[in-house]
Amino acid sequence: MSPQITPIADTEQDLSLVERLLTPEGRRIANPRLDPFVQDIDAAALRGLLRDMVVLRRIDAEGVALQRQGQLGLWAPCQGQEATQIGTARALEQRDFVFPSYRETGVIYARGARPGDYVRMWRGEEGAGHDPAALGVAPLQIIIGAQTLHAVGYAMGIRHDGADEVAVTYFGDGATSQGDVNEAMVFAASYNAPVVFVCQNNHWAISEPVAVQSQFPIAGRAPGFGIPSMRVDGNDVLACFAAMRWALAHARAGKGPAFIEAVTYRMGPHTTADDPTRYRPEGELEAWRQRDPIARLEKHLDELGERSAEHAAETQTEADRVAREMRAECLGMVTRPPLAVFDAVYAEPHTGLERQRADYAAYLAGFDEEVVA
Amino acid sequence: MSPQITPIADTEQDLSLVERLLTPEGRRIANPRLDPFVQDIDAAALRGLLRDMVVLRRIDAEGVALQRQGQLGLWAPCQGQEATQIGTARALEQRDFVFPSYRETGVIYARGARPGDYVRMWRGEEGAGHDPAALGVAPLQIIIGAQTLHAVGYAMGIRHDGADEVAVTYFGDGATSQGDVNEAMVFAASYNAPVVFVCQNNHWAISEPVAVQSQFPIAGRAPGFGIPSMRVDGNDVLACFAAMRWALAHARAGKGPAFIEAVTYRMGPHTTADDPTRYRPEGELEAWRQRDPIARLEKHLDELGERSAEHAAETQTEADRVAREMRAECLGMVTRPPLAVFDAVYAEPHTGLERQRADYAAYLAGFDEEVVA
Amino acid sequence: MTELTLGKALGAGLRRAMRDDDRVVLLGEDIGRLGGVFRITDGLLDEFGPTRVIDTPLAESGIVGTAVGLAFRGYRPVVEIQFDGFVYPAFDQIVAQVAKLHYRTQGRVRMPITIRIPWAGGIGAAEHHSESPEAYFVHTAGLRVVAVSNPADAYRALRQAIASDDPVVFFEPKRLYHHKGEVDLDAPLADALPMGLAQVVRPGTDATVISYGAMISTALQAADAAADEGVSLEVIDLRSLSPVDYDTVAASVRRTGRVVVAHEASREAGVAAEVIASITEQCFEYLEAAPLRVTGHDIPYPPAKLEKHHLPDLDRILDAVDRVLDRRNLTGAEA
Amino acid sequence: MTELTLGKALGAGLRRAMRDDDRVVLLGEDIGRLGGVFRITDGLLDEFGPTRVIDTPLAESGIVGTAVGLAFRGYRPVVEIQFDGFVYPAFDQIVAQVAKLHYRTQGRVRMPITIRIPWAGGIGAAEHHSESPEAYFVHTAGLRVVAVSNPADAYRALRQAIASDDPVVFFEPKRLYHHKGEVDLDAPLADALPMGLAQVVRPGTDATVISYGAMISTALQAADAAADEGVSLEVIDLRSLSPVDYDTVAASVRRTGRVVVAHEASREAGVAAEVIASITEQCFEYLEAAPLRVTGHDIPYPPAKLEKHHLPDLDRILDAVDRVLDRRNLTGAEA
Ligand SMILES: Cc1ncc(C[n+]2csc(CCOP(=O)(O)OP(=O)(O)O)c2C)c(N)n1
Ligand SMILES: Cc1ncc(C[n+]2csc(CCOP(=O)(O)OP(=O)(O)O)c2C)c(N)n1
Ligand SMILES: [Mg+2]
Ligand SMILES: [Mg+2]
Repeated sequence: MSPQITPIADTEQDLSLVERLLTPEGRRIANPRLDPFVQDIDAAALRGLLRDMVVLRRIDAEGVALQRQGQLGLWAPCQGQEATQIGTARALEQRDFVFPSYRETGVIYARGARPGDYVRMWRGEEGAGHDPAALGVAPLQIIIGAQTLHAVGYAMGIRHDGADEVAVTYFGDGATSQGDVNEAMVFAASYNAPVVFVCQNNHWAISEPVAVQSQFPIAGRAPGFGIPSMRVDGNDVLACFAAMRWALAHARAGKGPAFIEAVTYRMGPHTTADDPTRYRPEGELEAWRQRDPIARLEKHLDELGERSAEHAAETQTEADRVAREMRAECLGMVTRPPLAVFDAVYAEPHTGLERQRADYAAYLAGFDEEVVA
Repeated sequence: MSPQITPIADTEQDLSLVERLLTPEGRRIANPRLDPFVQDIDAAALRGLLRDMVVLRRIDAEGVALQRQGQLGLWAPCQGQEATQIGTARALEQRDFVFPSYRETGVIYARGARPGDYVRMWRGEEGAGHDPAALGVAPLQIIIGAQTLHAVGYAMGIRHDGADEVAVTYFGDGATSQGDVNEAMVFAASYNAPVVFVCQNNHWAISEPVAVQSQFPIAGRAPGFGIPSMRVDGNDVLACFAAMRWALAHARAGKGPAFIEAVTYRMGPHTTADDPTRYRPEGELEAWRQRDPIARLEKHLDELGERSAEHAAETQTEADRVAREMRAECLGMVTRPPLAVFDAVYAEPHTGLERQRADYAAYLAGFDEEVVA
Repeated sequence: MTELTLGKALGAGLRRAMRDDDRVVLLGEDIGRLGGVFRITDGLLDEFGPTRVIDTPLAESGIVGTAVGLAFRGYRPVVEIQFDGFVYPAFDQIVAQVAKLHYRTQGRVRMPITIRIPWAGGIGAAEHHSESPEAYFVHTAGLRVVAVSNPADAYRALRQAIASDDPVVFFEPKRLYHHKGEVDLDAPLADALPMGLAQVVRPGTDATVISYGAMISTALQAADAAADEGVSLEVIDLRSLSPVDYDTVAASVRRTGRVVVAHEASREAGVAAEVIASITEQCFEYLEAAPLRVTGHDIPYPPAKLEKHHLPDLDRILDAVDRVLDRRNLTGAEA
Repeated sequence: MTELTLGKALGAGLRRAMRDDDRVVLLGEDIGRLGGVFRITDGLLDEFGPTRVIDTPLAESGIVGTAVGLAFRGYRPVVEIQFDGFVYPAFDQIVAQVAKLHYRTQGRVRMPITIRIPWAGGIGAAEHHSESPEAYFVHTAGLRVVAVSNPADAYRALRQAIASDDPVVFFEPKRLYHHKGEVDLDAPLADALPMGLAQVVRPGTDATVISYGAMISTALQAADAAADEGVSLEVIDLRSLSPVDYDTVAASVRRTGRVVVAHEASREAGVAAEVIASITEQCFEYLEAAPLRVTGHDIPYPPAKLEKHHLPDLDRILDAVDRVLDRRNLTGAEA
């Protein structure tokens, strides 16, 4: 009765136990599970993915820079996770809806975020950086794992509506320990909900290596709930794209939830407030630099003879443009007036809060009078 | 990467997908996983298990009767689950510690409960029916799944102490949906804690069939967390005993947690407040009567020619004695005085509560004065 | 007018809301086939089917969390928590998500979720089946909190809660599920009193007794008893605990100058503390005596055989009334 | 005496408690190698090893639930919740288990668990990182609640909390982690003031300002500013929120007759409501004006750029002081 389980011996072996289409050297290999999903991906499409990843890395670097310069309170870098985020998010249809955690800069980029959307929340101007309806993405979620249940509920709604949509949720390796993530799998399986779970196993939850959460492949968790899963090389953008298409097709076909564990690596700190030198084993970052997802796709395009200087230049221009606009939007943001703290607590009038708002307005007005007097 | 999963098609098939030592007809069959653990079980030991189950059923019936007669507020019958509870609990060592839910009458019986222990809580006299230290059993737990984490923490303590003990936790099929139960598996696996999870899959969580929680064998859940598991026929007391010895041996050997799903059936209502005719499919109870765990062991002993009228009579006497004492203890219970509501909220003095106690004492004293006056 | 129990009135309210708006869906443990352990949803599965009356897995965080997702999708989920003491596993989803998503998104995402909680004690139940957790939710900005005390209100307020674009934690006094009252099933919601208003359920002149839920019956009995002794008590049913209708409350207090606030929940930082602090702020110079609290003690809910020594009853309310009417004893507690 | 930051004082308190009693174990996210995101447990893994300084999986209910099991086994677990806003997933284990097991077993099982919570706002943080959830725990019978405001108290009270046989929810004002003060590291615990006592941190005669945590600094600044205008404020640091030391509080109120209670947490059914309701009960005839609250608004914690309009500051405290000192404006809120 007990499913076969493959323990992770070390990160090297860990990395070989994944579905993959591009080797770290950029060579295309066959994979019977994934190949069917990338038949239509030509060189132009690959270049598109490369552009996305490069632009994303630039956005991420700009976020870090803005934080260092005191323009943002915090930033959660996704450097190293570009293939996972771009690969999976580019496989989505516009009508799908995403429930992310806080590190999914690449996902909101792929969903059409405008420059200010990246920074509005981290700067402390708003609770949500973007308009959920505009991007088809729920607000970034900070409570670990909470969003996975939202995705499942949304997917239950899709099913009730008889719609051809999928809900997708992103979360980290650490999140898999939370009750909510496990309950999400229970509900998703029970209701056969069209939801895709994307676990970005970036090997760390702040200072804790993934082994604190699980000494077994996270992808092995889902089948116990009745959810098919796939463990994919998260630094192989093509494999991530294919895996996501597999999962989406499964969900869209009415077969219920699917689970993807993308094995990747956070190359930067947890957030700009973190100091990974306190916990990262020596050499680990260096080893992962060798597996850089952007370099891998570049090598592959080189091998195909499909990487052009022109495309690189265009990409660079685009990256610079986005970064520039992002910075300009950030610096130009105007903080809402004091009484805005009372806005939108409720959708309908609340007498208690109205009284407090009036009292506070009167209090503030007192200062103006003082100044005037 | 995806473990093999066996869907449950229906309860008949469900029942064949279990480890077993005694067929429903009472025939002993070979089972390579379980056989090694019952080498020492002779006819006398089997008769002991039979006696336990018969006495337990009597205790359970007495509980129902006392509730019907208004002596208890509620009772949660375990009829049908005798083999699971007796089989697993009789495999424990005295030094082991159990974290039960609310239906484990058989477990506290096997751990040496005194007659009043069965009813003290259900009568509403005390928060806990028994002394945890005396039985090596935590208080019955009503919050579904909460106790599983307690067992894991206790097992972490065992490990820190270097002790040769095991923590055991019992919970239902419904409980497997709770975040806590899943978190318990995460912690147990991470710390390699000597804890045994015993899921009594009695097919129902109040009115919800197990399929609402999981359409896949619950035993398949644990391996995804890195915990070996076994799905056992919960109406086969010998198999339950053997499975528990397997799990305990695994934990005691320092190999960490183990998980048992015992497939059984709740023959009575969820509690005395429940009306199962509202949800139980016709014929289901009757089908399970054919699989009665007590009848099965009787048949087996018959086959061995080891069931004596004398033993039956002794057992009956014992059952009647326990039931009589239980009833007498119950009827003889004296409710604590009013001010006892303030007792033991804290271990150390709390000025706020002391003031309330004094105020309430003064208030009560006022009535005495009135009466006197 | 139809005579209904409070439980049946709630069921009728749910049925009506579901007929009126097909985005209303129910989620909870045992609410389908069984009709809920209190039978509030009895018959709704038959009428609306399993996609609108959803028996959920046994996981409260999962129930509320998926309700959030349904709300994102435009549904109006009504969640049943089986008993008061089982709401805590959902606390994070309620406090950090349900209560905050509207604010987080500045109104772009609405959370019209109703969380029904069979509530409070006095029914001889086992542990965790008699809790009064309302103060936790009153203290949580972003939620509305309602507590009903009779069938007519139950029918009206439940429909209002479901129709509200804000999340509402809706407390149903278990002890009164079988109490009967007249309900106008056809009264248009538009004509009803707003959900946030308190009600003077008995006018009086000597002191104001403020309460809610099942304790309203107790307060009314106390008022009867007091009347026999020539004391006229005004009884206010708060009905909404967030917001509290301080206009109604303060108007009464300014007339009587004497206040008792009663509830089953424990005292420290409870709803009575809130009401008294606000009354004191708003009506200080009208107060003739210190407002007093009659509440459960600051103890975990005791075993059933002892609950009567925890729950405020007629006598404890009258004792407090005596004290607010007699300045001499006012600060007896300070001794 | 040693000069330490509040953060270092807490670390020293933990180290001392772990040296004194080897049943003290720490659990939390990132508390080992990293020393916690605030570095409070820095160095403890090296000294005590991974069986006593336990980096846990990312699951707060799991952390508190396993701490309960460790307590069953005779350990004294000290749990770190990484930020105030992450305590809610553990709410059920705290409220239904930690708080109730001693009562449930009539003292046969003790829960000497300390739950440390880096706490409150004013640090420009992201959502869920600036919460003030103390009222939830104050309202929960069976828990003790402590909030510290300076390094000496932090060192003392943390050791007392760990030594207590009761569960203690221990609030650490993040905003003050880097504030320095003198700490006597060798002071025997036996000589220390009991954990439940409040402290008059500044004597005064005209009005009493009651607060706790980081707001004590603000209150003291307000007292300085008031002194410049000839107003003498008494400032009381509650230090213990459950129980509240009403002897100290009431003694002050009887002298000044005027009270302001200040905290960051939102207002409805908050700690200030409790304190004001109790003061009013206990000291009614000494009150010269309605006690006033200066609190966070009843809103979810706002985005960082707006937090200064949520957090009570010097001016808001002084404004309230003005109002309690001037009877004319007392009931302005009723308009
Ligand atoms: C409920 C909750 N507990 C704790 C935290 C603090 N915290 C923020 S991120 C993080 C680690 C998350 O790790 P993982 O899930 O692997 O995601 P990653 O950061 O690696 O993307 C922790 C512990 C939180 N945000 N929410
Ligand atoms: C947290 C929580 N939610 C809900 C309940 C109400 N409840 C009591 S028993 C039960 C069903 C439990 O089913 P299962 O786990 O299968 O155990 P069984 O009763 O079958 O032994 C429910 C929903 C509870 N006690 N605790
Ligand atoms: Mg991670
Ligand atoms: Mg069951």
